[in-house]
Amino acid sequence: MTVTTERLAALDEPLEIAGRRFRSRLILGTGKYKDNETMIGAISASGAEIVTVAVRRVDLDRTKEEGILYHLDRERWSLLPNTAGCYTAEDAIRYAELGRAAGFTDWIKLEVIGDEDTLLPDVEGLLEAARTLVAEGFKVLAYTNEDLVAALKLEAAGVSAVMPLASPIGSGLGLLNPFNIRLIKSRLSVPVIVDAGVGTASDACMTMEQGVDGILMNTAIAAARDPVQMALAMKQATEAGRLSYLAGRMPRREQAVPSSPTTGMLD
Amino acid sequence: MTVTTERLAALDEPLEIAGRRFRSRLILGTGKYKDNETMIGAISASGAEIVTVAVRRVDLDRTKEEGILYHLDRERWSLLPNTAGCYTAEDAIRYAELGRAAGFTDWIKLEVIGDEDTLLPDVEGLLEAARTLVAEGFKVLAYTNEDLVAALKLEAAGVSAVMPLASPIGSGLGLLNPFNIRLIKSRLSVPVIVDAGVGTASDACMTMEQGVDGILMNTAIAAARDPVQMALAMKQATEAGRLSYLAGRMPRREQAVPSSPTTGMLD
Amino acid sequence: MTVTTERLAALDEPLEIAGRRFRSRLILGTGKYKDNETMIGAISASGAEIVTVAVRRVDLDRTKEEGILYHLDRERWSLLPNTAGCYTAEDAIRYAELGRAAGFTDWIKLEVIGDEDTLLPDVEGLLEAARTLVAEGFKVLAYTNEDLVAALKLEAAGVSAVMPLASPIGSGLGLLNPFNIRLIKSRLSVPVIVDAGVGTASDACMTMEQGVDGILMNTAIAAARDPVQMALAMKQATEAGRLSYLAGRMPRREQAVPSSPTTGMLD
Amino acid sequence: MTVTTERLAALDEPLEIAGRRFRSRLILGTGKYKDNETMIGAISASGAEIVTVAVRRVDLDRTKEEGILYHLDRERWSLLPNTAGCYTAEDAIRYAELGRAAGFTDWIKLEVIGDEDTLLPDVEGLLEAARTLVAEGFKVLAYTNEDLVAALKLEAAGVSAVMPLASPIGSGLGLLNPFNIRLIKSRLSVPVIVDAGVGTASDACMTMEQGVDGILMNTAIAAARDPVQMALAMKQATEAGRLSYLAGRMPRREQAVPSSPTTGMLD
Amino acid sequence: MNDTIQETITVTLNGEERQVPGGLTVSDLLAHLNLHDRSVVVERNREIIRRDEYAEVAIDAGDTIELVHFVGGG
Amino acid sequence: MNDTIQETITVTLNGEERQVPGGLTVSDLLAHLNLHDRSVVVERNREIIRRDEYAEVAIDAGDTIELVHFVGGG
Amino acid sequence: MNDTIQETITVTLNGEERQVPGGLTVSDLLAHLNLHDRSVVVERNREIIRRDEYAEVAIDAGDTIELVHFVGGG
Amino acid sequence: MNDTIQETITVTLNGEERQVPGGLTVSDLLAHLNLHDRSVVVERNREIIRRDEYAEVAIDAGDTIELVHFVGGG
Repeated sequence: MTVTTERLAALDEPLEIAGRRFRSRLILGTGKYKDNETMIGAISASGAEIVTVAVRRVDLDRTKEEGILYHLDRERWSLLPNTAGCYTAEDAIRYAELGRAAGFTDWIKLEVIGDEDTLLPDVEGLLEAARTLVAEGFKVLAYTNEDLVAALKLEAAGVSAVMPLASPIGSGLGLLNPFNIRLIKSRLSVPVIVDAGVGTASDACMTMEQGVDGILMNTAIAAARDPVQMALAMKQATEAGRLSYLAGRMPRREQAVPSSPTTGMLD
Repeated sequence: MTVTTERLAALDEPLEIAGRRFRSRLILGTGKYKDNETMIGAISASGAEIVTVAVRRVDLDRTKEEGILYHLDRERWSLLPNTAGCYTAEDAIRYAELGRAAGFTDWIKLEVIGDEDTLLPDVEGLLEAARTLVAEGFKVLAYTNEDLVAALKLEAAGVSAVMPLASPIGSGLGLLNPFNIRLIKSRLSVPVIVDAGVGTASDACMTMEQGVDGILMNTAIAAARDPVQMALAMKQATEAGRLSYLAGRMPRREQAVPSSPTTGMLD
Repeated sequence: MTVTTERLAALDEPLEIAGRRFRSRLILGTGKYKDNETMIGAISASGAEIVTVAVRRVDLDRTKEEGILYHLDRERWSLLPNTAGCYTAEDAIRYAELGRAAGFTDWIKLEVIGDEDTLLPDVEGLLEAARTLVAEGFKVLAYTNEDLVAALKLEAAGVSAVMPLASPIGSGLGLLNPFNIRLIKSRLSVPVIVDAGVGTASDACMTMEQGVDGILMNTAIAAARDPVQMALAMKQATEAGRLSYLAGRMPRREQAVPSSPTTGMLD
Repeated sequence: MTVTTERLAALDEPLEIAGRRFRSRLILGTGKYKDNETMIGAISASGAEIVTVAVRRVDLDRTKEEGILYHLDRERWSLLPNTAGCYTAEDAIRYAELGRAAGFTDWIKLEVIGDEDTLLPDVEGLLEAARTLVAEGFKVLAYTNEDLVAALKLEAAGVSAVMPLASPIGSGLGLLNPFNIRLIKSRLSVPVIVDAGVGTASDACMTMEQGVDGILMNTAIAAARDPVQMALAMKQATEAGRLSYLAGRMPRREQAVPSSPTTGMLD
Repeated sequence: MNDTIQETITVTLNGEERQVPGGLTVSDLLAHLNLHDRSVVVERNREIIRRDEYAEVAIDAGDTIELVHFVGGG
Repeated sequence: MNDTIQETITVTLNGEERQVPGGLTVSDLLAHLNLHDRSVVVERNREIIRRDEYAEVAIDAGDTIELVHFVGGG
Repeated sequence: MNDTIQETITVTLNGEERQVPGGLTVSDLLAHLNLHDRSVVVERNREIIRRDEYAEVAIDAGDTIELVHFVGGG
Repeated sequence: MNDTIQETITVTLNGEERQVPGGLTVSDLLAHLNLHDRSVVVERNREIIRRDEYAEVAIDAGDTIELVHFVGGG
């Protein structure tokens, strides 16, 4: 969309997940916006090509209320159904199958939550569900802990992307453990997409500088004072962090080094 | 230059220093590039409108070698001479006057260095020089410590901008003391531009999120593995941090908050 | 041993694990010391009452070389065998049973490692082994990730203590994720002992200030330039962090507050 | 006082300021305690040998109210009068002279404040006052910014100790800029004592690990929920940080290193 | 939906007991609920019904039916 | 303090105008204020009075006197 | 260890094939290895031998024996 | 620069003693050094020479001349 993004296309290879290629390294959630217009404005500003959706009951008493598909242009954005709210592998598998049955995609953002207060993942249940869903032919993008061993097992299970958290969902605490994220990225071949916890643009920028392949966020944009403006900030920050990672930062020095010549001074 | 920057113009007021207005909030140094072509490429990619230069003796034995003005399009970039390398108020004043005598500008980036190893400023000498130069009609942009009281005195002395450091010149250690920078910004009316120490894009993004008016950098770009690409990253990061500051980040929460509805779950 | 420790006894309740009470909140590993004399000196200086040991083959070719029990006064220190080096639940269970068969204790420091480079735990295997060993009557102290859900499951499995890591074994990177450690402590009833990663005294002090019940360390002392002196530092730091937690720190303020009266100034 | 402190005496040389030697590296303020009994209890628990006091008008209407000297055993604690509340060199000099005239000491904790909200020092005024007071024969302990050049000038002016802040007085924000503190310590010969901003025991421990000679604190103890207990924690933390610095910490490694042997495993 | 008189049957719809006409197919039910033009996924007694079966699969008394769709989520 | 009748004079004491008997020395003044047994530092018209001068230095009308001591401070 | 003449047998001891006299009990083996006075745990064919069985349990040809003890570890 | 024969004089140019023809103006000196087409600032005996004075100001023996310009710097 921006000249910069076009330049990016020249400077960076696309993000490839399950054989599909994307220019944007930002994936957006569609929850918690004050209205659909703001949601669409934010998604557009962010440049995201993939958006997540949740599977829920139709409200039979207000059938006028349309589902989110009524608002999302499916030519423009790829849907990524999630299993948010599932606390067992069995539930997550059921929601994944319902999401696939809608007929748009066999991709699933797999969440198996282990604790209501923190929404932190249950690694045991997650691995069980991932193995089953991969066997059923799903393309699984797995929301997980910043846990290297779990990440390696998810990759071995055949998931299409591993999505470790930066900090708890909706917390906005940012990247609490860059070391673990760097470690996970250094050991995996499938894309590593940091999911949850990013709170502000510098969090996104620093996260991309760890070398990860992308970021998935929702609350940081939806709960900003101006979501559309923050979405643009996040687009810029994600591109900046990626470019900075590719450009190769200067070495840190505890010693200062002048930027101006030390010779040619006057007497 | 990019659509984003045009959008920025709508979303943000320009940066105003000494009565002049700028769209870019990034000021670039011109030192330490491996060649002039890289320097020009980096400055162009960064979108900077102001570039700093140093005052040094002409090399009489290699008069073929041209000064930097031979390479810099003065229609495109405003020059900001510095007093780098000066260790006393007297020296700094002398260099400032030589810079002004070149006939391009009465702006001066004032440095009075107090220590050779760290290039940290000498607040006493800095205040003395600032008072004199303001009296001589210079527009003074003062490189200083992350020292609130020094910043307040510089403002009282009539400088056009206060430029506290993030960390030592050329160190790339990033924003060591965000608290002090936020404090200084909260108390001054003149522009606050963070000068020196930024090492990577996320440093620039986080620095702008403190609410400061701009950033001056040199080594982070010149010493990156790919300076032109890093310059673009810095442009994006600076815009992202500014936008993020204006958009208003989400509140931090130690408690998680779901992004998907908790109602409408299946039995 | 020191007056301070006696005062501590009055200020703090003892650490209780599996029905046994300890004054010291520091558990020491016995590996990697340059000689046994240094090891004994360090353990003595640390005030630790529990020390870990590993289960390994007797070296049949150097039967003069005695096992560690030859050096450790078992009246003075309780042994805690570990399952270090085990990569499956089955192996860990085998080592645990061998450790118990030595006839000193039914306590086991359970490690199920998932990755050779980082020695990070395999949560799946850890839970499986913990459930089996608890059923076999072991008192299990489980080395685990800073993973709340895994910690809750370990507690549900009946372990005697949950031991999340501060950072990888032997890395000395300190407490990378205080938030998760605080979170785990806030949700568990069994003792939470931070195991691995502490590198220096302030790491230990800060870790105890999160409210955890104790710390297990080895390399930070064994690999210090002066292990005995560092052991004393760690003792002091652990007591200091505990006391500080109990005493209740002052509130943080972004505003300064004078320590001297603002009244009674002269004209 | 404690066995540990006695061991410390063997492990560490005393702190020497202006030719006097002290065992404790902790200096305490006497302000803001809820009552004198708590103050005395806290000072005693801290092991401090030097305490600061302020110079203020006698309250003529309540002449029953005694000054602090009525409560402080001058055999046990050395007094260090301060110039808190002074905003000019002239005022600070006046208060210093009044403090000396009380007849107990020619030491002065020099503060020249530049801003009411933050109580941050005015480096210009500080240097002016320091030069005058040194010339008048005072032993000056100068409260200053974490500013290397100011510290070097204070040393050149002949002060007996340089006391950079960790963060603003009474803020409890801890050591905001360890880099600058380490830098200052590495360049000065006179004692470097970190003054103000320490909020909790781990702050004190980490501060001492930078290699500084001591810490001056007040609010962190007086405003703790249990000041006496926190005073003991601070004593322990200061000793721990000092010992840890002397013992030499282990190297940090991004790679894990096992604490148990990797050989002798079973088949 | 045939036009002969029908008695109503009770089914569990999205967790609530509801009366609906007897003899409905899934298609009939969606029409009955004004959801025929909506992309709704139907689960009957914990089994997902494929779209192309909507016209055949009958709703019986006592069935547990879940009608779900996509909503905003992260 | 001699016992002949004295008129009072006005001085500024710690910032407040006060009436005190005329002809007092610093020692007298401290006694008059019940501060004689206290370690108080005396500044008279911006000049510090040495302890050993308390008995000689007289307090005159219009003097500005500061009486200070140590209090708790950080 | 009885004193009649014995042929040697081959066992796997801590991962290595070794010749030991035939007809040894665990106690005999430990003595033979000069480990009788050491607190060593014995695993025979993946089964831990209780201390009080050392005198009865015989070592047979082809046995896999592990002799372990505690060493320094974290 | 007039064409009559000139003796050379010694000046300190950017810190080094140099022989230059006598009777030069600043303009002459710059031309002599091939700097006439360059934006160079001239300081003579610690005083900056304004551009419009280049043609008048003469260079005398013993002068200390600094010729400076802008270079890359941060």
